Parts: sequence; C-alpha cells; structure tokens
Amino acid sequence: MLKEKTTRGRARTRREASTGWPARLVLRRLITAAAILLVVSLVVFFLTQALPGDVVHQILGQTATDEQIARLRAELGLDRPLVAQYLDWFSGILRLDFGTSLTSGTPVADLVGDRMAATLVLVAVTAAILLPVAFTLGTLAARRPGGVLDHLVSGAATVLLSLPEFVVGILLVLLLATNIWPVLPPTSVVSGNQRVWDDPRLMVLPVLTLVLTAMPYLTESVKTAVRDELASDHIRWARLSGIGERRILLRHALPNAVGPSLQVSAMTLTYLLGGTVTIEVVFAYPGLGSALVSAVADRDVTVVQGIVMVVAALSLLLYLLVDLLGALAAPRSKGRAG
Amino acid sequence: MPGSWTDNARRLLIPLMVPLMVAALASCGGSPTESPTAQQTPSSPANPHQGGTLRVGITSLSTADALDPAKVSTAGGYAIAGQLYDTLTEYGTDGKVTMRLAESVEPGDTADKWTVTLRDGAVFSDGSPVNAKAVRHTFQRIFDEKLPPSTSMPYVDPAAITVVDDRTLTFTLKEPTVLFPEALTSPTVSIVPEGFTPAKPVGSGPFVLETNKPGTSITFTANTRYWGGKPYAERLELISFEDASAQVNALIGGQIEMASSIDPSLVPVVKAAGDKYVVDSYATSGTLTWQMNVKQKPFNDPVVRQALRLAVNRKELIDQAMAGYGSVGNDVFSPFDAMYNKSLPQRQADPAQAKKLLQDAGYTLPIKVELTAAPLTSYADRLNEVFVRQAAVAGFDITFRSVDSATYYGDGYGTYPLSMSYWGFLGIFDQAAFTIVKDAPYNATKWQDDEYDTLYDQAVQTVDDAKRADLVHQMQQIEYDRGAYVVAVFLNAINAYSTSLTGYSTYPNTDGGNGYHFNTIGFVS
Amino acid sequence: MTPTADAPRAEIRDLRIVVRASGEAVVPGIDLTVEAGRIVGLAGETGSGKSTLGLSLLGYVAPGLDVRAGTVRVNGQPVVGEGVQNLRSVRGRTVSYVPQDPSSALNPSLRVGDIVREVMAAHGVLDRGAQRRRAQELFSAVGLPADASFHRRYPHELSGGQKQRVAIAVAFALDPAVVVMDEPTTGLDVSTTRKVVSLVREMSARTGSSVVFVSHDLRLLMSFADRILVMRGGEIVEDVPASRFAEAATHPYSRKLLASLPDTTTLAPRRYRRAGTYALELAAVSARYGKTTATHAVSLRVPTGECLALVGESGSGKTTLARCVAGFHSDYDGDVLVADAVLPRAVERRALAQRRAVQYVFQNPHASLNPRRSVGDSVALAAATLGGLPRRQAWSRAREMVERVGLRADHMVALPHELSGGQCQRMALARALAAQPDVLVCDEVTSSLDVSVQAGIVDLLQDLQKERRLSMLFITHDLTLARVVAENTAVLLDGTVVEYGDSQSVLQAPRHDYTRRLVEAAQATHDQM
Amino acid sequence: MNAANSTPVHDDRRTTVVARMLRDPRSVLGTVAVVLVVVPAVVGPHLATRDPEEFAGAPLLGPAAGHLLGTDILGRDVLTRLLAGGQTFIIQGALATLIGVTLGAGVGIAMAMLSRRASELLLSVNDTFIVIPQILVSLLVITRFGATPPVLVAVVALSHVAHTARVARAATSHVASSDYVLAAAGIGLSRRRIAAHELLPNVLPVLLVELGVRLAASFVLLASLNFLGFGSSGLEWGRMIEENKGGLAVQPLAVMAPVLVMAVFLIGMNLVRDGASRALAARSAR
Repeated sequence: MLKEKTTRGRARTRREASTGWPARLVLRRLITAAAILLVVSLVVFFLTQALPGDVVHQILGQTATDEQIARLRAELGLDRPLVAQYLDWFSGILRLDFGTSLTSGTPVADLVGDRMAATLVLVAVTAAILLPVAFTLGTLAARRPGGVLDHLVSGAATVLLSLPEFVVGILLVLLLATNIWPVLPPTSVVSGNQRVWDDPRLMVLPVLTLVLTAMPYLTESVKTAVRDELASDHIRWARLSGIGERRILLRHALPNAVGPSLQVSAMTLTYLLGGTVTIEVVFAYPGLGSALVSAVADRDVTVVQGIVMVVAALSLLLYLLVDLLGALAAPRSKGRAG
Repeated sequence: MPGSWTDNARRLLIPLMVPLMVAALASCGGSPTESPTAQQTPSSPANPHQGGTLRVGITSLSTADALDPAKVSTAGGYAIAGQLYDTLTEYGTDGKVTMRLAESVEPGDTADKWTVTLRDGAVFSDGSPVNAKAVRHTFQRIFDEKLPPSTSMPYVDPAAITVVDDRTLTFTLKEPTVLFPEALTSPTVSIVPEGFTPAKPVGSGPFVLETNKPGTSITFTANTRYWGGKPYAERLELISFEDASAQVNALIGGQIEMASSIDPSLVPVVKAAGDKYVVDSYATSGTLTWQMNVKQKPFNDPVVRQALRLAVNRKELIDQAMAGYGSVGNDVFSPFDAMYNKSLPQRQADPAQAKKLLQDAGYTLPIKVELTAAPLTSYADRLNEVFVRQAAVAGFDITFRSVDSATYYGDGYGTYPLSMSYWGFLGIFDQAAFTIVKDAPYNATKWQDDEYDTLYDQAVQTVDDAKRADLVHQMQQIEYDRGAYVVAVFLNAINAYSTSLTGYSTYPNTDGGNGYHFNTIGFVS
Repeated sequence: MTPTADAPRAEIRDLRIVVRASGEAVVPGIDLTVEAGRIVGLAGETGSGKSTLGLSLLGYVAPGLDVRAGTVRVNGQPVVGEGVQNLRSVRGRTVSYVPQDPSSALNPSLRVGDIVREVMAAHGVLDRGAQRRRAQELFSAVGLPADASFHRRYPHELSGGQKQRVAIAVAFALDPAVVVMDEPTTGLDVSTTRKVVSLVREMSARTGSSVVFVSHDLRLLMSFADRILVMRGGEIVEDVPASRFAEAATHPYSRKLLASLPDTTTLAPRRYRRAGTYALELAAVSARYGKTTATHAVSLRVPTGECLALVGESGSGKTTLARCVAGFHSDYDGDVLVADAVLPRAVERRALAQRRAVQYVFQNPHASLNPRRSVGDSVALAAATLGGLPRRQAWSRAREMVERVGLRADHMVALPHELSGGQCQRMALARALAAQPDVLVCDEVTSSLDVSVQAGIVDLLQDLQKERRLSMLFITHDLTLARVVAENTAVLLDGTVVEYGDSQSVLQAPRHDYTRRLVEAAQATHDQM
Repeated sequence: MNAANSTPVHDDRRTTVVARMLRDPRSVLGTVAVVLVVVPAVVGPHLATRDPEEFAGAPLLGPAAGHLLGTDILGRDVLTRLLAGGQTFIIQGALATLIGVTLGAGVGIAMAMLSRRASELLLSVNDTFIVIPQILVSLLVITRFGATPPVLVAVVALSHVAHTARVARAATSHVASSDYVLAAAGIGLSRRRIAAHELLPNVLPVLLVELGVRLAASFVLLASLNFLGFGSSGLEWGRMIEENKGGLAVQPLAVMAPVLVMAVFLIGMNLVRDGASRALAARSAR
C-alpha cells in the first residue's frame, strides 16, 4: 500500500536523504554490531563460568592438592570476583588485547592467530568455489522450472542435505585419499612453520567437503530467488520488449535475486566460520572450530572468549558486507534497509 | 567417543607416574616370566639409517602441554619432555628401572641415604655439561619455586643434597624410601641446567626444539651432542590428531610415518591398507579400571563388590570392546612386576553366582548404580558399555554417565559411587602407594584395610626378595578377595608404523608409542 | 511485402487460442486489422479475452494457453502462425508493449534512463551516446524531466504517473509500427489518466505508430480512441468508430456497458441528515510518515447519515486520512472523533465498540480478504467479534449480510481467489456491514473494478446508506463519482484541503485552480461521449 | 449484476490438500519412502529376534548369515541395531525440529508484529544468537546439563530458532502489511488471534520449506554432536554412525546403513513437504 503514496515530493526527500546512505547505514550497523558483541561476550563468559569444573581442575587433574589448586587459581587471577575478571578481560579487548590462554600462558592472539588464518583461508576458498558454482547452478536450474537440471539440483540437494558433513568427509577420504583412488592427502596436517595453504593439495578435501555440504541449501535458495524473479512482471515486459534471454538473466533478473541469495550466502559462511568443527576433526585441519571445542573442554575461558569474539565480529562484518552488496545490486532495498 | 578433547582426561593421568615411594633396587633383573598376552612385536629387521624427518601422529597434544618439565601434567607434555630432556633413571624395554643420566643410584647403609653417580660426557644442548651442580639445581629449583614435583616427593630435602664432585652427589632423604630410583624416572624431575627458563628449553634430551604450535604440532631437530648418540632421524615432528581415524588415515596417506597408540578397532583398517604398514602391539601394565566407592551405597558392602567382579566377563571385554588387543586382568595391578602374584586363580565370569550372592545378602534386584566416567581413551566408552551390559546379567542396573574430564574432576569428584580410571605403568608398590594404602592420595575407591596396610609397611622395609615377595603376594590376595578395584583388562600399546621405519621396541611400563623413545627409530635405507 | 503508409500495420486472421489443458477456447476465432496511425480501443470486462488478443500482436500467449489456428502479422511480418522467425527482433522494435502496472513492470534495480536504453541496446540501435540523447528526447516527449539527474533515478523514486510515462517512452523508443497498451491507466487518478491518454495520442501522431489500447474504461476509450472494439467471451461483438459509439453501438452488451456508466447529469444528493450531529469528525489531523508530513491539519466533518467524498490525486493524502480514521495509521497529531468522542489513535488501542463504529472497505478486494479463509468465515468473524454473537448467530448474520450485498449464501464457502473482484468487494462490504458500523470508510472501493461492476457497487452503497442511515467517508479520485454519492466533497491537494463544501457547488463553481483542473479533466472525458 | 450471479469455482476447494497430494506421484513416492523407514523403525524393535546389545560375533565383520548387515564395532548385529535405533533418532530429530521451528516462527512473527523499536531490539537479540557459533552453544549446554535426550532435543531445537525467526520475520512482514491483516484488526481481532489466524496460515508455506530444511539439519546436528562426543549414550542412528565410522574402510555397512536409511527418510519427507507446498499453493492459486 505504501508505495502508492510515493508522491513526487516524497520521492525527492527520500532520494536526498538517501545520498548519504552507505555511510549512515554502515555507522548504524557498526553501533549495533558493537552492542551485539558486548552481549555475546557477556553471554559466553557467564555460560562458560556455569560449566562444572574449572580450568584449574583441568590442568591439575586428580593429582591436585588443595594448596596447588589455590596457588594456580591465584596465579591465573581466578580467585577474584567474576565481574572483576570479566571487566579485566573486557578492558583488554578494548585495547585489542585478548589476554593470555589460561592453560598455556601464551597470548590468545598467538594461539588463535594461526588457526584463525587457517579457518579464514578455508572459508574463503570454499566461498570462492561455492558461491560461483551455487549461483550458476541455481540460476541455470531456475531458467527451466521442472527441467532436468532443476530436478537434478533438487535431488542432489536433498541427498547431500541429509548427509552429515563428517560422513561426506570420511567418504571422500576413502574415495580419494586412502582406499579407492588415493590421489590426495587424507588429512591437512602441516609440519613446523608451514601453513596449510602452502600446499594447496592439503585443502582440497576439506574444501570439497564443505562445498558439497553447503551447496544444496545455497543452490536451492538461488534457484528459488531467480525463479521468482524470472516470473516477475518486469521480466515479462523485458521479454516483450525483445531483450535477449542472456541479457534478461544477467542484467534484469540476477541483480534482484542477488539480495536474498546473498543473505543465505552470509548465513552459510557464518555457519562455516564457527561450525566447521567436525570437518576440522576429520581432516585434522588446524582451524578455529576444534580449538574452540578444546578450549571449552579445558575451560580455557579467555581462549573461548577470544575465538567467539573473532567469529562473531567476522560474522557481523559479513552480514554488513552482504547488506551493502545487496543494496548496491538492488537499490530498492536501501529504502527498506532503514 | 573420539578425539582428544576427550583424551584430556587421559593426559592428566600421567602425573600418576610420578613415582615417589620405596623401591626394591634388587628387583632390577628379570622380566615377567609370563606375558599376559602373546607378544606380536616384529623385531626390527634392518639397521636404521641416519637422516630424514620422522613424523609421529599422536592424539594427545593440547595447549596445556608445558615446556617446563617440572610443570608437565599432560600426556603431550610427557611426550615433549621425553625429547627435550632426560631423567636420571627410566623404565626400560623390560619394564624395569634402568639408568639414563645416572650411571648408578646406590643406597647407603639405610634407604634414606642415596649416592647418585652421573654418566660421563653428557651435555646439555647448549654445550654445558650435565654435572652434579645441575642435578642439585634441578631439585632446588623445584622446591624453591614449589613446582608440582615438590609435593609428590615430600621425602626429598633440597638442603640435604651434597655435591661430592662433578659427577657425584648425595641425597639425604627425610625418610627411608627404597623406591627413590623409580621416582627419578618421572619426566617432571628431568635434569635442567642452571639458569633454565621454559622460554628457552635447554635440556640434555635426544632432540632440541625447533617450533612449537601448542595443541597442534611440535617440531624438533636431532641433538648432535646427545650422550646416547645422535638420533637416527634428523628431524622429529609430533602432530596432534583430534580423531583416531584421522591419525590412521594420515599414516595410510603417507603424511606421518608412525601412528602412536592407535585405537584397536582401527588395526584392521591399517592392515587392509596394504603391506606398507606394520602394526606393532605389545602388552602393557596400563589398565582402564573401574573404581567402586566403598563410602557410597551399594559398594560399602563387600558382597556387592565381589558380585560386580564376578559379573565381568574379561575375555568378552577384550574381544568385543578392544578387538582382542588386550590381556585379562585379575583385579590386581602391575602384571610386569616381578612379585606379581601369579598363584591367584583367574577370576571367571559367573553372573549366576553373582546374582545369588546378592540375593542371599538380601538385595532386591536390580541394584541401581550410576557409573561416571570421562572418555579416557577412544575406546573407554565401549568398554563401559560392554561392562554395563555384563553387569546387567548379574542384577546390576548401571546408568552410564559420560562426562568431560573437567566435569569429572570438578566438584563431584570423589563422590561417584562407580567410576573409571586410567592407571598402570607402575610397580606394585607405586600403585599401592598411590591408590590403595591408607591415605593414598588418589584412592577413588576410599577403600582402606588395616591388614593390607600393615603388610605394605612391612614389605616396604623388607630387603630380602623372597620375604618381600611373600608379603606382596599376601597384599594382592587381600586386594583379590575384598578390594574395590575391578581390574579386568590390561591394555596393549598398539602403534602403527610405515615399513620405512625400523628400530622400535617394547616399553611395557611406559605410556605412548614406543615409550616416546623416538631417537632409536630411524628410516630403513 | 513492403508496408506502405496505408497498408494495415497489424493483421489478425482467424486467430484461435485455447486453454491447453481443457481445449476450451479463450479466443475462438478472430479477425482484426489495425490501420496505420490509428488508436484502437479494446474494451470488455476481465476475462473477455481483450488482453489475450492484445498480447497476441507480440506473438505472446500466456502460459497454459495455445494458439490453435490463425496468423498474426505486424508490418507484414508474421508473429504468430506460419513463418515466425525471430520474435525477439520484432518485439520492442516493430511492436511494443505498455504493461498494466508500471510499478511492478519497471525493473527496480535499473535506473530509469537505463530502462529506456535497454530496449535500444537489445536491438543494437545507436551507440551509447546516441542512445542517451534519444532517451533524453523521449523523456521530454512524454513530459518527464529531461535532466541527467532524472535518468539516474530508480523506479521507486517516481510517482505512478511518471512510471507510466517511462513505460510509454520505452514503448515508443524505436518508432514501432504498433504499440499494445494493456490497461495502462488502471490505478492512476483521473487527471493523470487524462494526461497519459493525451500523451498516447500525441506520441501516436508524432511517430505514426498504431496503438491498440486495452481498457475496461469505456468512457476513457470514447474520449480519445479512433475506433472501439468491444469484446465478450473472446469474440469481438462491436467494432465502431469511437466518436459514434454512443449511438452506433448495437450489441446488447455494448448497450449495457453504456447504461452502466454513472449518469453525471442526475445530481440529486439525498439528505438524511439529523441536524447538528456529526458521525465523524476530523480535527486538525496532521498525519506523518517518519519525518514527512502527509496531511496538514485537516479538519472535516461527516454529518450523521450523510456521505463526504474525499477527492484527490494519488499521493494527496486521502488514503492516509482514511487510515487515520480507521486506526490503521496512528502516527498523527489532532483528533478523530466518532459520535463526539475522541478515538485512540491505533486500532489496537480502541475498544471493541469503537472498532465496531468505524468500518473500512479497501481498494483491492482480493487483498483485503484472508486468502486462506473462506469469505463467509471472514464475514462471520466480524459478526462474532464485533457483534459479540455466538458462532451460529454470527453465521446467520453473515448470511443475511451476504444476501443483502447481492450474493448468494453458497458464495460464502469460497476462498477469495475463487470469486471475481466485484464479488469480493461485495463480501468485503458484507464484512463491514456485519459489524453494524456507524461510519463506513470506503477507500477507492470501485477503482480496481470493471466499469459495469463499479456501477453495481455504487448503487449498492447508495441503497445501504439510505436504508441503514450509514454515515460514509468516500475516498475517490473520480469527481464524477463524488458527485453521485456524496452530499459534501472535500478536495485534497498535497495533504491540504483546498476545497470543501456542498458537492454540487464544488463541482459547478470550483474556487481552487486544482479543483478546476480536475473538473475540466472529468468534463473533457465526458464531452467526448 | 452478472458478477454476483456467476457461481464460484468450487472444484479446487472441495478436494482437500491430502487428496491433491495423493494424486501427485512425487508426494506418493515420498510417502512410500517415509513409510518404508518409519514402519520398520516403529515395528522393528518388536519384531527383532535378538537384543540389539547382544554380541553376534567379532567386531566389524562383513555381512553373513547370522548378521545380514555385518557386525558393528563391538560385534553387535547391525541390522538389529538399525531397526532398534530409528525410533529414538527420528523422534528426537522431529521433536527438536518442531519445537525449534515453532519457537522460531513465534519469535519471527512477533518481531514482524511488534513496534519498530521493539522489533529491532528483538532482531538484534536474535542476531546475537546467529553470530555465536552454534556448536559452542550446543557444547556449553550439553556440558552443563549432560547429554540426556531432553537436553539434546533442546539444544538442537535452540539451534534452529534464530534462523527460523529471521525467515519467519521476513515472510510475516510481507503478510503483515496486507490489507486483510488490517481488516482483521478493524473487525476487532486481538493481536494473538491475528497472529494465529491471519498471519500464520499465510506464512505456513514458507515455514513448511523451512521445516524440511531444518529436519535435515536436526538429523545432521544430532549425528555431528555424537561425532564430537556429545551425543546421547542410547542406541540411535546418529550414535551408530559415530561409533562405527572408524571401521568404514573394513565394514562400511555399519556406517552406511544408518546413513542411507536416514537419507531415504529425509528425501521422503522432503518430497512429501514439496507435495504439501504444491497442494497448498494450488489451493490458494488464482
């Protein structure tokens, strides 16, 4: 209903107001993001504190004497009130100091830095393959609803969607690394100071697994978005104006379909950022997810916090980026973004 | 249960190997006359060559692995310390105490005076000599800084360590302890030079540190000055695997040459992968033992404890949960100890008898119990499952609660009526001192028996082998009759190697692949 | 065949279009010739096949339909039937199309300048610079701002009329032989409609293009087309020059259409007023959208039992005012009073009795009924919640209302999509009546309906008003209609009341320029008849 | 008054959604697949001749007479366990999905209905849950409360809420601005009734799609939690996959049997869901 009320006058004010939109949008989103990060840190800190046992028990185990426990507690500063511990940690964060790992005593940044890089590379390479392939497949399938490709995509999506990532990973290892046709390294272990991306072969299987497991949902989403767009009035009009199919797809349909699909992409990549644990375990991939799980098991609160903050910040950044991209691709969304 | 965050619990058991009690020096000779299981160690056919990078997959590295040997409390830390540092004594390939940096560790007239003579020519990786001063410094540092070994070696008086000459020093202990040489096998009392700092980990071990990525991997280069001769491998990498399957896959994929302590169920996987790999399995004194808490119902009643021991089918546990890789236990520890009581009749599963015992004692069956355990090894859960099932036949309704290790050792620790522990790699006295005698620090069963304690006190002072053996047999008879541990199985060390390696051996009283002795392993030319 | 100036621009021969699934004929067999430079009006109600026929000129049939026989040629080139070559090169260039709803037909992510250039680029006409100049020319030709900043705007930044002008610019961009316009003025207000049709005339004259103008608005066609065809059931039942339509149309259906046009000569507002009381009062209502003010301190009164018409272009704020009354728009200053009591702003805050007092009928009848609820259920729901009736009585009240609005009880089990627009609007009315309101707010209730259906609804409203002494706020852009139904009329321009008074005098002696223009526009249409 | 006299088209409405689905081969195929999995899962435990915990031979044996699908890592019969382990797994997964999607839909619809300020606040809270790694929340909750079936169901349900809420919010906003929702307020319906009777039915098709995706996600998450050592200790397919994954190279059936059955079930469910969507769409199509 609202769109009918767009008078010339209102259109102009809206347009003028919108000239500064990226900066304003970004600023607003950054403020919200900061608030979200604050809440995330609080939630995670106190949730971790609520776990049974603590890092001191974990370090000293059953051989601990009360004196040792007390001493280690004091050494790690765990004898202070929770709020003080949190504030201490938080003031560090404001100076971009993530603190030191309670178990190893090394700075969290050092401990997590390499793993973060490894995860980022994994997600980035996955995205670099996943996004173009999913968008291409989804778009092609959308061109002929009910066509062969459409059914193939849906079918493959359902099958892959129902396979846990680790099963896909293990099957790929059997197939391509150990038993059937061993052409690839079965795990992503690296030696010494080598980085996992120094030998691209090491990344093939994890990336392939992630691409295969993330593909179905994204492809389906792209397919739906493009299909809906292709059925729209303006596409029909473009066809009736003699505009070629290729041009209709690329210039008329895709930009409008990109927005919603990007949202799904961001969702997928966010999931990969913090959720590749099983893959990391299957391939012994030195990433953030397994470090996170270990840190939870060790009750290494500073490491848990550090990883979660990094993942959350990256996710928020990703969503911001996606919203900006979406707004650029389909300008109407900026009207809705506010 | 996969992986090694679950193994976190396991690595915590290593400090239990910190030996402290009295030892029988004289018992150094001889190996167990009867191995609990047939050994299938292929002997190393060819001589190792110098050079190459040896990559070892282990499932236990963690960020808590300390580089300071005195702070080592994790399996990964233990593995690392074994490369960087050296101890005065160690458990050898036969499971008995042998000398390392020490040439000899001799008691004086009484067991409270000990003379340690150092090996000639041992140096630290920075070139400084391993001398009496360094040894004294090592102990003084531990006690000055109140490092963990100080509490586990309360009988050591740091002020009463005298440097006699460059290679000789004497210890005057606060109380007589004939197990002193055994205590010195602990990596936490590795010898470090004066001015040692973990930031620059200088030791006299076979390797020196190259790079360390905590919890991920650690790389070493051969120590050319190592007293035992330069290690065969030029470089050594320890690579962490969260998942037992990934570790084996890495071996099959040629990414590591050795998979240390693999899961028994993965043996067929290695074997199916072809003849480029060997699986080396040998019996050890390590065990996953169930602990019945006698302060809690229903195990305050010896009849119930006896019934549960009778309920267990040990052979079936090994066949089903450990793919046959293990040896049957008889509810007493330390099968590699020369004084192990072999005359005790092997307890056989008899659930009917167990049930009858319980019913005769007036119990209404089933008896409900909760079993609390952390996944100590990749197959601990499996053992527990089979155990629960076996116990059910005898009238126990056991609920198995699997928790992570931090939870396990948290507030509830000590209150679990039934729990599981990873023990072993110790002699009978060590084990008793840790877990059985009165005031034993790590006795999760809370079991205490005056007769047993008297026997222990006598035995620990008895110099005569035969007499002491008799006392030990009586101790084990008591454990067998009314103890609170269910020692049903002993674990095999199962290591998988590429056939390109040679030089591995057995270390039945030491955890880890090849007892973490990687300097003796090298590539076949 | 070389088309000459006199040769027919489009020829349809024996065209037969059927529903693929059932074989039922949508267009059973039609012949049509469109001469050069002529404007052919295609009239008929929804479902009469007029759009299908129009689109066939572009070689397009809707999914599910099949061309079974016949040929369609444009400029001699076949687009349907034997010898169809590349439709793409014909579409947009030889024959072009103006869609019904420009707001959904303009690609939201393209700038309007690009939208015009796209069609040139698609046919490889002109280089980029020349395209830009041509776009500028076209924009000024259709009366849009020709400055560069306008080219950079996006469709959502334009008004409905502007959007339609953009669509027309696109259609005439390549001087096509034939332009098919599919109800291009639906949803536009009367003055905009007026402007659009004169633009079409002008463009047709300028380019020599023939225009096929599909519309259900017979009066509009009579005002500017050269020739009017009336379709019914897929057949052309009437084909006469527009100027003589009123006299020459012979088909009974044509006569019926003519008869249902509101008779603007009979202006007899009926008065049922009880002196001194107002059913509805707006006191200095200033409605806002965020920081934008939509209406400026509007004060209006509806005497009990009378009808007030609120007239204005789209965007003038009339719907916003109506929504303030109903409580659907709560961001306003000032007061809305019913029976002298101030209503809470948001409908959620209003007591049931207050909600009952004001009922609202929406412009789009299909959108105002829950698509997943039977229409009868919707009516009964109103009776139940506002009338406080138990289920059984609610249903009988609903049935009574449904029958009163001219539908049968068996319509009640239908879902909205199963009813026609007019039927739905009657149901919506029935729902409003079931609440037994004091004030009925009618928001452009006839504007999306076919003309013959419109008349029925208007009659019904008048009857209801008489019979139930309903007070009404009647929103419309159609002055003629205002004159028929309302005693008083208020004219709204940019959120301000510029004229307010007796309908008769407002129309006969408009004081404000704007009102005068509106009256002239309506008059012009009327005069064409 | 021709419009008023024409009879509404009734044939579409009289046929129920179910009847329409029965005429759709894909829905029928899906139903068959689901039945093929669910019936044995329900009936299986009662038909089985042996205790699923009983040992049938050495660990990881291939198929043979005594054990048609071979033995698992402990030497138990895979077929018996497959039959016994479906019920719990399917119930847990389905329950978690239903709870999660219902909660998410509730939150999403609430977000779309609340005032802008409240809605934005809720959206931020919701986003907070989206950016915290899902696996972390699961681990924290399971570590705190133990891997009991109710906790697992709660954890898996929780993992769906934020995303479903986003989806539901988008769909609802679309519907909430429609005239018939205003009309419902106008005839005096309460917010709750508007949510339940006006919004929900019209958001349902979107939620149905979400339900299908989330069901698969539930199963995958349940299996993954098992893989990470945080699964339940009871017998169910997820645990079977985890227990036996090490032996995949020598006894693939122990892993692939539950995986395949799970896949067949999900594919079936998806076909049914697609069919339901089509049937609903046909019902309200013009």
